[in-house]
Amino acid sequence: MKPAPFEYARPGSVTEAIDALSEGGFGAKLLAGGQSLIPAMNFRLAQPELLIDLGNLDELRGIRECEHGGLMIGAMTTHREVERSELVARHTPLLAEVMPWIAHAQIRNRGTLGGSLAHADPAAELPSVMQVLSAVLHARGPDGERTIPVDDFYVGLFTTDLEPDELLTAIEIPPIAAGSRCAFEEVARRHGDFALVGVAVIIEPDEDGAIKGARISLLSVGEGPVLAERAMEGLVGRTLSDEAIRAAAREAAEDLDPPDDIHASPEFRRHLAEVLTARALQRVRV
Amino acid sequence: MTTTGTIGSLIGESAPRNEDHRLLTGDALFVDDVHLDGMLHVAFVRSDYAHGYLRHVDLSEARAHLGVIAVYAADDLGDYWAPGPLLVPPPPIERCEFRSATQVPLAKDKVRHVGEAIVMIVAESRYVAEDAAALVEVHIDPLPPVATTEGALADGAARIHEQFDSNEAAHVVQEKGDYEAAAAGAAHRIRRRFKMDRGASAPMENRGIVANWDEQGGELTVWDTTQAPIPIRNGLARMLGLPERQVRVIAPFIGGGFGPKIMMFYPEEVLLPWAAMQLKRPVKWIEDRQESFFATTQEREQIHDAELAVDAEGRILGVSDSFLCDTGAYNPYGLTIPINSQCTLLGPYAVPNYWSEFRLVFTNKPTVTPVRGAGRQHGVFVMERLLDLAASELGIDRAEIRRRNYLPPDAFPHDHEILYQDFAPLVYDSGNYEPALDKALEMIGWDQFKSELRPAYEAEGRSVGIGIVSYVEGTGVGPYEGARVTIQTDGRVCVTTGVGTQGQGHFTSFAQLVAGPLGVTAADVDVITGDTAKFNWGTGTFASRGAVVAGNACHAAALAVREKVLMTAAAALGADHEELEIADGSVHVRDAPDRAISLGDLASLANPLRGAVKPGTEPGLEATAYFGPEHGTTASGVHAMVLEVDRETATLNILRYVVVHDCGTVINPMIVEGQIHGGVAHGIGNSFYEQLVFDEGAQLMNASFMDYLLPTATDVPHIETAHVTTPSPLNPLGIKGVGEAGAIPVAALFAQALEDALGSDVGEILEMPLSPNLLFKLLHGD
Amino acid sequence: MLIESEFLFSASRERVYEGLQSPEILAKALPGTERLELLEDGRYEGEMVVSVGPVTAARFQVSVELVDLVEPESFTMIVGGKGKLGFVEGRADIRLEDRGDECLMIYRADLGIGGRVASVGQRLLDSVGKAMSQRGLKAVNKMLQ
Amino acid sequence: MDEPQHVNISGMVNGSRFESEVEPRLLLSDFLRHDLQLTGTHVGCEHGVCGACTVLLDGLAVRSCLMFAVQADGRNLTTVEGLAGDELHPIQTAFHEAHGLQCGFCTPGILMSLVPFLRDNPDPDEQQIREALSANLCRCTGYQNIVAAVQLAAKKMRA
Repeated sequence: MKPAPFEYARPGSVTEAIDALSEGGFGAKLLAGGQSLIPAMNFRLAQPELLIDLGNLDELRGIRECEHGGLMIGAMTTHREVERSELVARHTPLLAEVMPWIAHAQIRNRGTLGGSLAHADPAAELPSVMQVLSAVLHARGPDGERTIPVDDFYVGLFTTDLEPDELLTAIEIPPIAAGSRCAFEEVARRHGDFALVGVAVIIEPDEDGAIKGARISLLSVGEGPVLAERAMEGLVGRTLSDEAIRAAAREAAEDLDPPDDIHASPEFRRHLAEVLTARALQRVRV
Repeated sequence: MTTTGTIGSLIGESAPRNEDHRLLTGDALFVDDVHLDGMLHVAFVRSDYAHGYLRHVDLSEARAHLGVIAVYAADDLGDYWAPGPLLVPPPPIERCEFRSATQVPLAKDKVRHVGEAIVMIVAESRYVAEDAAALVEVHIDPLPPVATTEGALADGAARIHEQFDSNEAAHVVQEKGDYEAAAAGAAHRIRRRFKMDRGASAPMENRGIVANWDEQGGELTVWDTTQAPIPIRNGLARMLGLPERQVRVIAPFIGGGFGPKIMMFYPEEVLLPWAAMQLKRPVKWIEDRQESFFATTQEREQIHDAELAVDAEGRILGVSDSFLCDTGAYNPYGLTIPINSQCTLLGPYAVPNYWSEFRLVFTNKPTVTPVRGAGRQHGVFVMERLLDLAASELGIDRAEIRRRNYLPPDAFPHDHEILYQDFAPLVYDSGNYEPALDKALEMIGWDQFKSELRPAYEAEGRSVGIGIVSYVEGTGVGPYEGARVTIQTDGRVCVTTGVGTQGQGHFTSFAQLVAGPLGVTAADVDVITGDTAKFNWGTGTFASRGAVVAGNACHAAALAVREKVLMTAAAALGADHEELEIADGSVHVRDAPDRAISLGDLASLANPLRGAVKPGTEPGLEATAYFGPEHGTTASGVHAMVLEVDRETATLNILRYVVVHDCGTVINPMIVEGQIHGGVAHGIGNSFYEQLVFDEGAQLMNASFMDYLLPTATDVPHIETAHVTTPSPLNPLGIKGVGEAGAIPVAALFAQALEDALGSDVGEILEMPLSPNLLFKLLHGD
Repeated sequence: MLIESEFLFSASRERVYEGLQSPEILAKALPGTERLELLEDGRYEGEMVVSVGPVTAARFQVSVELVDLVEPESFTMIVGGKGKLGFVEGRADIRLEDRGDECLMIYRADLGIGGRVASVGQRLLDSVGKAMSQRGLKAVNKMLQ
Repeated sequence: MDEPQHVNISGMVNGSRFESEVEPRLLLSDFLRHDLQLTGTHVGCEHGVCGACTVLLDGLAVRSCLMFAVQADGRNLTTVEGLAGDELHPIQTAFHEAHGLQCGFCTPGILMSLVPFLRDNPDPDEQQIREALSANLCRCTGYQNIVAAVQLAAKKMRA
């Protein structure tokens, strides 16, 4: 279990990184935290010809408040930094809540927010969290900067809207409407394992408790994070009665076509999706 | 041998371990830590196919690859290529048909399981060796694989070993009394089919071998992660045509064994020493985790069709069991596992009539050899489940039905009239089961759970269940072990023995056994194990036997040295043998502490450099002793558990776990409890987390720690332990084995507690391991 | 591994059927196929590179055979792929039905997968199988326009 | 095949400086064990699950099998060999006293995981300890005496 040979580059700037990426073409791969890539390389499932180590790009690190509110998090910010950020805890408690669910501390010490989001593992927690937070992803390529709303970012299994020569630079999390409530639920085989199913939920109730907006995203049930659109729409205008919660959970589960694996059948995943969606909605009930 | 004075003893003390310091600081030597100048590194090309004809391998590209020193396929081994030995021939059972097919160094004409080694590559680094492995072209014509135990005997199943007319490796019947006659008059006959699937031993350290050939000295040195260095040494000497004394096998610190590290000879064990001699350079192979899922032996797949006959009071009239046992692609271990299952099924119970028949079958899966428990858990699972079902049919309390069937304390020695895996009759040496049951019931709060807790949980809508099971474990089997005890001139004591250690604390428990009689502390005793240059005789560490067999040898050798000490001291102090006492590292005359001499000085006196000694005097304060029991000892125990199920998510939480255990005399309670904790954790793994999942192509679907789930600290509960002590009459110290005990009854307990938690609306649990996925099916139907 | 799914082509059944007999279009159905040639014996042989998420550049020698041809209703693909990371062997039963002037493909692929991809990639096999077949058929559909 | 690329790296390990020329693909775990001969760091799975290879990188616990040696360039590493001074570290002592190890293979990784854990959580409860330990696999102990050892170590370090 030793990785195959590769050429190694450690650019000193994002521009250099993008140049290397465009030159490397199909055989080039970006190394962020490496906590998903390196295992794949040790198994020799991944055999990039050129590995571009983003470890020196401090310009991609850090968490700051945006002038219009909301947060801007550098793509190379580690899970640990996010987990411990007082800013994150204040602005987006959901993001803080989900961090301990991601693998283990030793992995979170290396793993990066951008790496996880760009890797687009269907069982990863962060894509679903970003989806309910309506995050905006900032990417840079040879033709400069562009922003991608999260709903356009995930286009398939391990596939994002990023061009082969683009790299993710930052994640922008828009301000969350006052009074919004959020929750994250997950079932995994063991503490820190890939989720069998997980769900992230945000609801925005008005002053008398009726729901103005709801976002529900499920993970490990499809090709990427899955927005439960029918359930979300169904909740708008209603209060979170037991009945409303049951209906939303049922709709969320019905609309899934979950994958099969040795740990969970599609039926089991659909069942868990309903249970966890209901539990999450119970928790955000005012 | 008469001994005098009161013999001190450290037996029963939780002495902290002598081996810890090296392990805690990173100084302990493991096989992969061996670095030799000019050392080469080995990787293997392994089969992607479970079954097929090996037509052709193209090695040209690999051989041409920069940094590659040598590439070998089966044909390159010449006459050295030979199937491994049949390690355990079948015991002399009357009705026993047996066919042996053992593993080969490198696949020649056929591949018989995924991961079977086909080509060995030797290169300057493991990285390069793996690069070259990817350059080897292997051409295999696939054959239909035998992927299941039942499929092995199905009509038209492909024959894995074509010299045989079927995939049946053995057919064995053992019988006691007349089951059919007894069952005819039974009030209840409970018949079910039980299944247990495969698991991996998964020690944290994978296997590894370093071999070094000293051309000048004509000496071969092999560092091997084996549980049996001496038999490996003997076998290698034979295979390589070397004198045994010119082959040194060192099993240094071993990162866990759990059974498969006693398997011999693994292909790599045969090939590395040969390659070192061919190339005249040291070679190293360290199994990686992915390889370990194919190249290291596995266990546990069995299917039982069993029936229990009881009278109206739930007393056992007899048991009938017919089972299939999977041995994988080869069967070097003979019948050890199925005979363990067959014998352990009887448990602590009086079973007047027993019919037991099994078929061992070849499949296209990795070879099966014992893994912690070695078939015992299957027997316990079948018997305990049958008793649970009988209890519910009869409306008897689950603890009560066990109590009613226990062998009484005066029934020992108890002969079950069948043969055990050690070729000796299955005779229980001693036992006293009810006190253990009572203790466990009290600790788990059996009655209180039923009267108060259960209703309370139900009121909260929680699904919580309780379970209790009994088991016996045949341990401490022969043939023998030996030990040499030496007092050095610095007063320290040195013990050398043949059994290696994989974490069982031998450095400490053996030290305790020796320190007592010699009046020193365990910390004054250096134990040396696992090096054939240090001790020449022995078998290995397996079958929960180390403490029993080697432990008694250590103690006997210490007593012999004690006699020499007293004789030498008597002469030195001009005192009478009977007046002497040994304490605190010296010998003194009773009531005259100033008339004393240290053990170190006595050691010098016993090995004079000049002058005369009495004719016939043996030099030094040293003695060697051997111990071989007449047959195995019988440990026993009761486990109880309280388990909560989250019906919505099909996940579990173990709220309480209680173990009451009887392993005879306990040398070091701390170490014994540690062994039990580890065993229970392993059992929990085999009950809910660990399953090797093969598809219909006999392809393993979870050959990584991502998908093969070892229990973690959040999955294993706090385990409450207590001891009952029924010494064994079969050895002077009264010790029984403990290494595997923790793992044996867990699956049966798990099933019982789970059924209890889920209540009648869910089907019976007759299969292990479970998983949330299976639990979901159980709860919601397929 | 079993993949059962459907795909709606915006082309006639005849067009789809005959299209899938041609190496160029058949190649599209197998994403990552770099070349696919029709041999005399009616089999197709070529090379494909599978690249999904962590698995990059998994190169397979592929062979495809179309049997039980019932024009323009159904046929069976016998597929084989072999590479450093393992192998794929199996069959895909394909049925074509008219849906107005469009064509619905109902397919059921039963694939045996071996080697490293199977033993460490199991979590993703099902998703990858589904995704690749749909991706391939989309590409075919585009070709047929 | 032409000569593979090599990269010069340097940094600190257990308080002393290292300089080396490595192939980019060399895993940090192999670099420590075989190039620097710091064999106390063990390798159990090489895919980041078992935790046996855990070391400290600038004071944080990381899987050394999920890093390339080149990524440690200019960084400060601590392995189990660097844990004890003249005397054993209190965590090591606690493991000895509480029988927190059996075969000892997983132990160095567990010790290195615990150093930052106890630094950040001087008085952890059992659940916190078990969750922290769930990042390291142990086949021998059933974790019970490891949990006890952590509680003992925390007590020693608070005193």
